[in-house]
Amino acid sequence: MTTDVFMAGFGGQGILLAGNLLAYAAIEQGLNASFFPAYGVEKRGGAANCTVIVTDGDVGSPVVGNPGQVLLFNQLSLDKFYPRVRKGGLCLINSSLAKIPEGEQRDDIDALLLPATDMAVEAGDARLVNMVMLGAFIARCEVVPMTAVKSALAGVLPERNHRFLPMNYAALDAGAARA
Amino acid sequence: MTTDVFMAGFGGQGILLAGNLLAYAAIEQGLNASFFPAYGVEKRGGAANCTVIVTDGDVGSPVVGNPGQVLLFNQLSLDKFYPRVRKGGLCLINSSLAKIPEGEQRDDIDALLLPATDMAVEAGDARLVNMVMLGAFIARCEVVPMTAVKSALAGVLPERNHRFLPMNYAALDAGAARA
Amino acid sequence: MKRLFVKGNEAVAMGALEAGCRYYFGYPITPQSDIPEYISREMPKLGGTFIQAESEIASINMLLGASACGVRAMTSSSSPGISLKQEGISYMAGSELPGLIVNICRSGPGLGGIDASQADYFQSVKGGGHGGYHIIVLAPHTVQEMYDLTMLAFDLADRYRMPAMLLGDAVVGQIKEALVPHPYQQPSDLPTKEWAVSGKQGRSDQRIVKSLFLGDGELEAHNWRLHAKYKQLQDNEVRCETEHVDDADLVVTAFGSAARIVKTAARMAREEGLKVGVIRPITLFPFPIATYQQAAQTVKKMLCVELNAGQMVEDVRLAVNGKVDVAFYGRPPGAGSLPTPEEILVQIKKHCG
Amino acid sequence: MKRLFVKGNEAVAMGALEAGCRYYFGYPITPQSDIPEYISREMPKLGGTFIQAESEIASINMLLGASACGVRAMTSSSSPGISLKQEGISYMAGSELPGLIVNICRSGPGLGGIDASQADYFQSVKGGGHGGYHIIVLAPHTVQEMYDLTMLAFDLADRYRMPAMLLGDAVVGQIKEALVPHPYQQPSDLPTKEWAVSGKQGRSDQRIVKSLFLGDGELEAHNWRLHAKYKQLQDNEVRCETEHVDDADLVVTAFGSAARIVKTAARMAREEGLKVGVIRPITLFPFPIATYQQAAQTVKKMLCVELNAGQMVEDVRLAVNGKVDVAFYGRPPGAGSLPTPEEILVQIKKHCG
Amino acid sequence: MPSNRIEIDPIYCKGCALCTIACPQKLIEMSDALNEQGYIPAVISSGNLARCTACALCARMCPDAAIRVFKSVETDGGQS
Amino acid sequence: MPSNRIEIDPIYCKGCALCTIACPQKLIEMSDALNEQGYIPAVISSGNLARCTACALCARMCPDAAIRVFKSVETDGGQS
Amino acid sequence: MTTVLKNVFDRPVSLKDVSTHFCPGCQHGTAHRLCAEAMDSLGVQQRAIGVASVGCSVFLYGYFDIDVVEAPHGRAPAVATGVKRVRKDDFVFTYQGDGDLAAIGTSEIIHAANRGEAISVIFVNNTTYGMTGGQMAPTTLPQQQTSTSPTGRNVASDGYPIRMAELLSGLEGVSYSCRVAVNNPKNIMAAGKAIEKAFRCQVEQGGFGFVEVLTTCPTNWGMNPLKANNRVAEEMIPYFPLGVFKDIAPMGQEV
Amino acid sequence: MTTVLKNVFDRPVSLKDVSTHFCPGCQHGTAHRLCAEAMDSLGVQQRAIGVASVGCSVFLYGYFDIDVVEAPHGRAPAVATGVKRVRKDDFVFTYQGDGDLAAIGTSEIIHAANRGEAISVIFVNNTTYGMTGGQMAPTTLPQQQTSTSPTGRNVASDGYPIRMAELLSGLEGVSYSCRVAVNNPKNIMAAGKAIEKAFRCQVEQGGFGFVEVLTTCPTNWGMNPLKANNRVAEEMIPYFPLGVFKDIAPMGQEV
Ligand SMILES: Cc1ncc(C[n+]2csc(CCOP(=O)(O)OP(=O)(O)O)c2C)c(N)n1
Ligand SMILES: Cc1ncc(C[n+]2csc(CCOP(=O)(O)OP(=O)(O)O)c2C)c(N)n1
Ligand code: SF4
Ligand code: SF4
Ligand code: SF4
Ligand code: SF4
Ligand code: SF4
Ligand code: SF4
Ligand SMILES: [Mg+2]
Ligand SMILES: [Mg+2]
Repeated sequence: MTTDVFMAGFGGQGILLAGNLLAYAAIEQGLNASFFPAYGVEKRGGAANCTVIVTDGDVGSPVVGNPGQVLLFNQLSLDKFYPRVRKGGLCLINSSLAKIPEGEQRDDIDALLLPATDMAVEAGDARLVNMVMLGAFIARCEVVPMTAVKSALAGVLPERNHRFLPMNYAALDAGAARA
Repeated sequence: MTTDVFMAGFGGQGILLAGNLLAYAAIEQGLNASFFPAYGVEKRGGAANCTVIVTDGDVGSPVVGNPGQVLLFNQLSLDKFYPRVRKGGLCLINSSLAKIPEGEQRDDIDALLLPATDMAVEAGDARLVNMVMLGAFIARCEVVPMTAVKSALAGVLPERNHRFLPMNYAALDAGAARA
Repeated sequence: MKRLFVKGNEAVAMGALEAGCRYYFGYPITPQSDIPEYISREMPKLGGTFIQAESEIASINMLLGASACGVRAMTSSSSPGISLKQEGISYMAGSELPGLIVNICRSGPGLGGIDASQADYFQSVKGGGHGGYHIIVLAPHTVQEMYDLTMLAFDLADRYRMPAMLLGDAVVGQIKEALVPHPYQQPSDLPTKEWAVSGKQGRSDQRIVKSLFLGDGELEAHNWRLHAKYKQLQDNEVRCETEHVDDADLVVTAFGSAARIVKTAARMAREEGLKVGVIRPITLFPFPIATYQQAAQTVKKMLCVELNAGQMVEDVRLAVNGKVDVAFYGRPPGAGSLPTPEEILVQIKKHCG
Repeated sequence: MKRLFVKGNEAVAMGALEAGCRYYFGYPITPQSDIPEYISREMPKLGGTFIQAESEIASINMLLGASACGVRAMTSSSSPGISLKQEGISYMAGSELPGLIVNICRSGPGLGGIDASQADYFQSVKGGGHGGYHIIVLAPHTVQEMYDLTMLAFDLADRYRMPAMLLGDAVVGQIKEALVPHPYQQPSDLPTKEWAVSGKQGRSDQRIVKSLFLGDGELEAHNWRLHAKYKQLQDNEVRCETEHVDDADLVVTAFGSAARIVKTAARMAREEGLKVGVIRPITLFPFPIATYQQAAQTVKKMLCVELNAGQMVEDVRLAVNGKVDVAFYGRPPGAGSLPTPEEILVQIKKHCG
Repeated sequence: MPSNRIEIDPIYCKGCALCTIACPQKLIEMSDALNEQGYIPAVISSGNLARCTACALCARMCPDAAIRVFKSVETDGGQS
Repeated sequence: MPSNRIEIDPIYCKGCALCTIACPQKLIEMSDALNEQGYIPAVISSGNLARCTACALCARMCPDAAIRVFKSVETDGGQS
Repeated sequence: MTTVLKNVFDRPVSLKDVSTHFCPGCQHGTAHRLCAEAMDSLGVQQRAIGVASVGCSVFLYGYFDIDVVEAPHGRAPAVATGVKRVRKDDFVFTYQGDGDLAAIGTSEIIHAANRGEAISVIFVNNTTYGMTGGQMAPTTLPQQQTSTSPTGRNVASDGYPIRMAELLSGLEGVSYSCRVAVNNPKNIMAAGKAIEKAFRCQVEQGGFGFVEVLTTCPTNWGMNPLKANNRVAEEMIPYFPLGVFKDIAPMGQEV
Repeated sequence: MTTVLKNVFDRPVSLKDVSTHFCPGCQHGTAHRLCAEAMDSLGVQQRAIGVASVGCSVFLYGYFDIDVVEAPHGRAPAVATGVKRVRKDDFVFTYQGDGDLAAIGTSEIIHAANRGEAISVIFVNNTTYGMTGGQMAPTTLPQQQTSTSPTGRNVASDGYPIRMAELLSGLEGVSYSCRVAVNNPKNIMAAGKAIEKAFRCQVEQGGFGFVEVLTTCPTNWGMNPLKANNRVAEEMIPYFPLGVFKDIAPMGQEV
């Protein structure tokens, strides 16, 4: 079984951290996984996206043309990548910042809109949007258990930031609750 | 008709000047000719040799494995190149500095021994050895007329050295006289 | 061994340190700067030397100097920096010096961009520097191979006394995936480095590391000696992965990152019932000529896929020598130009049809 | 026109000045130093600029700067120096800049020696620098061609807006023979250089000479544009000399100095009644593929001769694609390793047998 | 008489706050909301504007040339 | 008592004449015949040798390390 | 008598009306503006040719409204030499970072300076390789932590930071060499004058002018812009003193 | 009492018993001998590694009886850095011509010096590219005619000759930098001392030492050896003053 997850937004939304975390959690679970980032020249503000492949076999291509699982964090990403979601695939949309243009609604995919940025602000910081989205995704598509994600988070965050763990857990749960 | 001439000796014997001169004279005569020098790393003292091709057609290869006309100025050159003279070819040897080793005499070529360095000293300077050898060669193998060589010499020597022309002419003639 | 989650570039650094490399000389350039950054952190702990040189040219020449002393040493860079090293690489090849050169290839020509590229294939395998030499070229396609082939590169370089290049790209350099690190096992039959300079130490003979050969016929003989090693490499050191070639109608071939995409596409094709096999050269020099020749006996066609406008395809064509058609699909690299498996699948179908 | 007696290297310099080149940037290296020496004497008389740069790298980048201004400019060097220019050449290719680069090739690898060599063939035609570009490569085999092809190189470089290389060697560089200089005729249809920087001078648009392309798909598109030019070159600019190919059993092929030796050997063979033809590529890039393909229809075998261990032979094999066997004879260059016509004749007989 | 004025262009301002330390009168403050570019821009209150000397030190300090400065000058309408 | 001595090694001497200007006593001269290497070597006459102070300036000046210098010293035969 | 609002400070004409990609507080922006102001003031925009280097300032053409040639990393002075020898009457300048000029491009800057090329060089010293992620530069201060000197620059094996403005002033070909900072309005005004002087030195006398500008790289220093700006005065200027190290007429010219 | 002949001057042990390829009167030979003498005197021959450069001195290994690595043109300081970092206890020196060190190798010498590498550099300045046939070098004197400056070096476009010993002495990493000549016995003795001092500075203190040796190139100057030797005092020393420009303990060391 191979799950390919594509996430896109702008730098600062924590896209790369979320992708990293997902792949790491999968590996800790004994699965194979790859995390492949892509970002613009500008260090901040530019577009950021990444592809995570989780599989019990060989990872193979680190990129996919039509990913089965797509997390879109802002309008620009939605405009560019919504049409590329694989038929029958899942698409999570941060409705705080993005909406599907009139008449472009797809009914061949499973789309979940959630106001992730608003939820993140509610959870304490707009930058938690990545955790909200990831939480919802994990709830929808159990590629790895939520517990694995949470324990992986402690592994990827440097010790000095562990005080932020509870906020992140809460955001993950908030996302999951809305999935 | 193609004549290929190979000259070898050590730096300072004027090998390159002689080759240059011969090729230039041929070109002035309306023939085609190439002059291809080869010398060791050391600027002075090392081995020096050159190949001159004179032809009424295309020059073609600037090097020949078994040249038809060979001028050998010292022992080292003789040892190395005497065996390579083409069957039926002509070989001029500066017997002041080189002799054919016992038993290596070839009777399939036309060999001319002349004490060119001694003759050069006689003509005023050991360095005239190149003119002595060239003179003898021209006399033997009329690839270009002697007059052409002489007028070419004025062309290759820088103006300030024209006072040496008579000495050079004399050496050419001395060589020719012994051919 | 625990599986770690590691970036490709870091796996190179880890592999190098594990293989006993204690000298690194480099100059920053995207997308490989993780390598010097990792090594600058870890090398001092091992008592080794990390020098951030003033340039790529200085780096390759420091490598030349260190390698001349017989130690394992390396440099890493990316395309423009590798171009600058060409004279130094030629000198190392001419001086028969081992040493690892890592090229995490990015898009060009010129300043180009920082995206993954395989456009330095020719430069790597044909000798981008002057004088008609070759170096060993290994092409990892996973993080695990970034680690493993780094070690292998040191062994091959030492065995054949010539530089080895690890040719990656921004994809295998930047990707993170599982790595099972394992202890380096030095082959027991590696030759000792009797040629390395060390101060005469009482020896009667001098040791001289050089590439200048001026005596009559010396340089030619030296070159034939080098070429004899290339032949040995071809005989003994070819490494290549194949998948389902036996019953294949079409063989798709690719190296490095492109091979990952191709393998996925080939699996998609198999799922659709197409008889597709894959050949993935792991050693680009020596090139797996025999594998292609053998496949050419049975397959109907080959398709070479590269992240460039067509380079390795020439070596594939030379290998099969007209026996089968070798089609090419590739895109010059740059932002947004990485082909997807779906895209390759379309090509596969075209050539299976 | 009077026939002069001129050294090959000087013919390059003469041709360049005649073709209107007024900017030279170079660094001394044997066996090409006659070129800068000649130009340092003659250029000032023409009001041009001769700079002896601090290095080959500075030279190629000065050339880049001058060419960016739209003038005819050049650099010259020999193998190790050309290796150092690879990054700059890649930048010029990427920036679509014309400009002449002369390589009077010497033997390598490394410091090697100063004798004639053709071991930089791959570097020249496959793109020795990074990023998968090509440059125009012309291979003169006589002093006259050193002059003529220098002029042609400037024209082609300007027409296709890409660097051109004159690839000679120590034989054609050091040989003296007849040269009939003739006035340069600029082709009337050369494009004007609307892209050259000049200060805006009131223009509303900026002129930017660069090779960086970061937008999505931009660099790929740029590369395809470059490749479209390579295709145009292949269609329009191939130059090649053939001798007696029509009735030949064996075609011997070689470029530059090696072709002179080959031509003499082929004549010797013809004299002995052997049906031998010659193909001599004058443009190495674009390579005369069609000529070989056509010859492959009629000849029984081909023999490629090079002053190296086998490089152009790959392009010949790729051209004939297995249609006929292509044998190789060559010797890595160095002191005393220049093959003779007699030596080639032996090979010819072997392959005619 | 209108007071001097500075204009902080939100297109350019990246919220580095360097202008705030450059102003000898300490008239410039940072906003408390993100702007469209995702930065917290510098702002000047109209109260503070009234005290602006148009010395342009803020503008010179700004790395993004985001500030224009206008000085109120008396001119003889008829002449120039 | 034997005089000091210098030896000019014909293997090394290239006839540059620099030693001739280095010798404070002007004892060294150039030969008038080519040697085997094709150079005109430096020579010292036995007459001049007798005046040699073994100062070794000639030897230091020689770019080809062609000169060895020996100084006549008194030693107590029995000891070393 | 009426009162009007006179625009006493605006963006220079030679600078395009676009936002830069520089990080907040990055003083590449300041250096850019000062160059543009100097071109405006000398009236050379229409005959200016900029030579961009590789570093965070690689997008020169995006910000200056002038013709631009992009040089390979470190080679801007050689490229500018080629440009200037052709376009003798144009105004030619390079804009280079400290990695670009003081590391890989050492040879090119020294020899262009030594030849006394009639070009101007703006050298932006932020003690790090900004564009590639903050590696150690030849100008990185002793003990400064960077991504390739994680425990701080170790002078025993990495050497001391190079003072380029002083080094170049030892070359005969240099007409003007100075170091400025842009960390407060006073220094910025002095920096603007210095840049204008270097430019003028080319335009009026055909001289080689060099201005080293100390700037911040908040991102790679891991500091906010204000802290980064403070570091300039606290750590950089003490090691890299501001001042004019050379100011003479070009070689062979009468003053 | 007996009188015996004591050998008071002989070829140094580190110098091989072979004739060199140098032209008559070429002072590469002198510089070679002085290096060999210094190695003998410090007793480091058995742990010496020489780094040869490309130029007339490329055959270093042919003349010194020590281990040798051949560097590409100009890169000897980088090669020596690699060697020395591995062989910390060995004695490592480069021997470079003025084309090699002051032109193509500018960057490598400056940065090796700046890092304070524990190596010694012998810099043989003969104001020309000897090996390649006498082209103009960065050290060619104003008006000097060479094969690429046929009407004499034109300082207006070629710049002034670079004074490397002075330039390098401005770098923190340099412990010892001086210029010597070998045009008379007195200078030769001083030169020998300077070379020994530079070597000792490495061996005893781990310092970077630099000795610029002014030498003749009779062949490419078109002069006989005596005339060439005179030129050193008459033309070279006035432009390239002899002297010690720096003499300190290595960075971070107590004297
Ligand atoms: C030949 C080459 N080597 C390395 C690089 C990678 N590179 C790009 S910019 C840069 C250094 C940037 O630092 P600096 O010059 O100080 O400029 P800054 O970004 O700090 O302004 C480097 C090493 C390159 N593009 N080309
Ligand atoms: C990359 C490269 N460029 C150029 C050369 C040619 N070359 C050989 S030696 C030399 C210069 C020699 O001059 P110098 O360093 O002054 O030494 P000298 O011979 O005068 O002692 C040059 C340019 C080369 N071998 N390699
Ligand atoms: S112009 Fe002067 S007073 Fe006004 S806001 Fe700016 S710095 Fe303050
Ligand atoms: S200095 Fe400029 S960019 Fe920074 S906050 Fe002030 S106005 Fe904004
Ligand atoms: S040792 Fe002194 S005195 Fe004797 S020959 Fe030599 S220089 Fe003259
Ligand atoms: S100095 Fe030496 S080489 Fe020169 S002439 Fe005297 S002994 Fe001979
Ligand atoms: S990385 Fe540093 S130098 Fe580059 S734009 Fe950002 S702050 Fe400026
Ligand atoms: S060419 Fe000059 S430097 Fe070279 S050996 Fe001869 S005299 Fe010495
Ligand atoms: Mg910087
Ligand atoms: Mg020199």
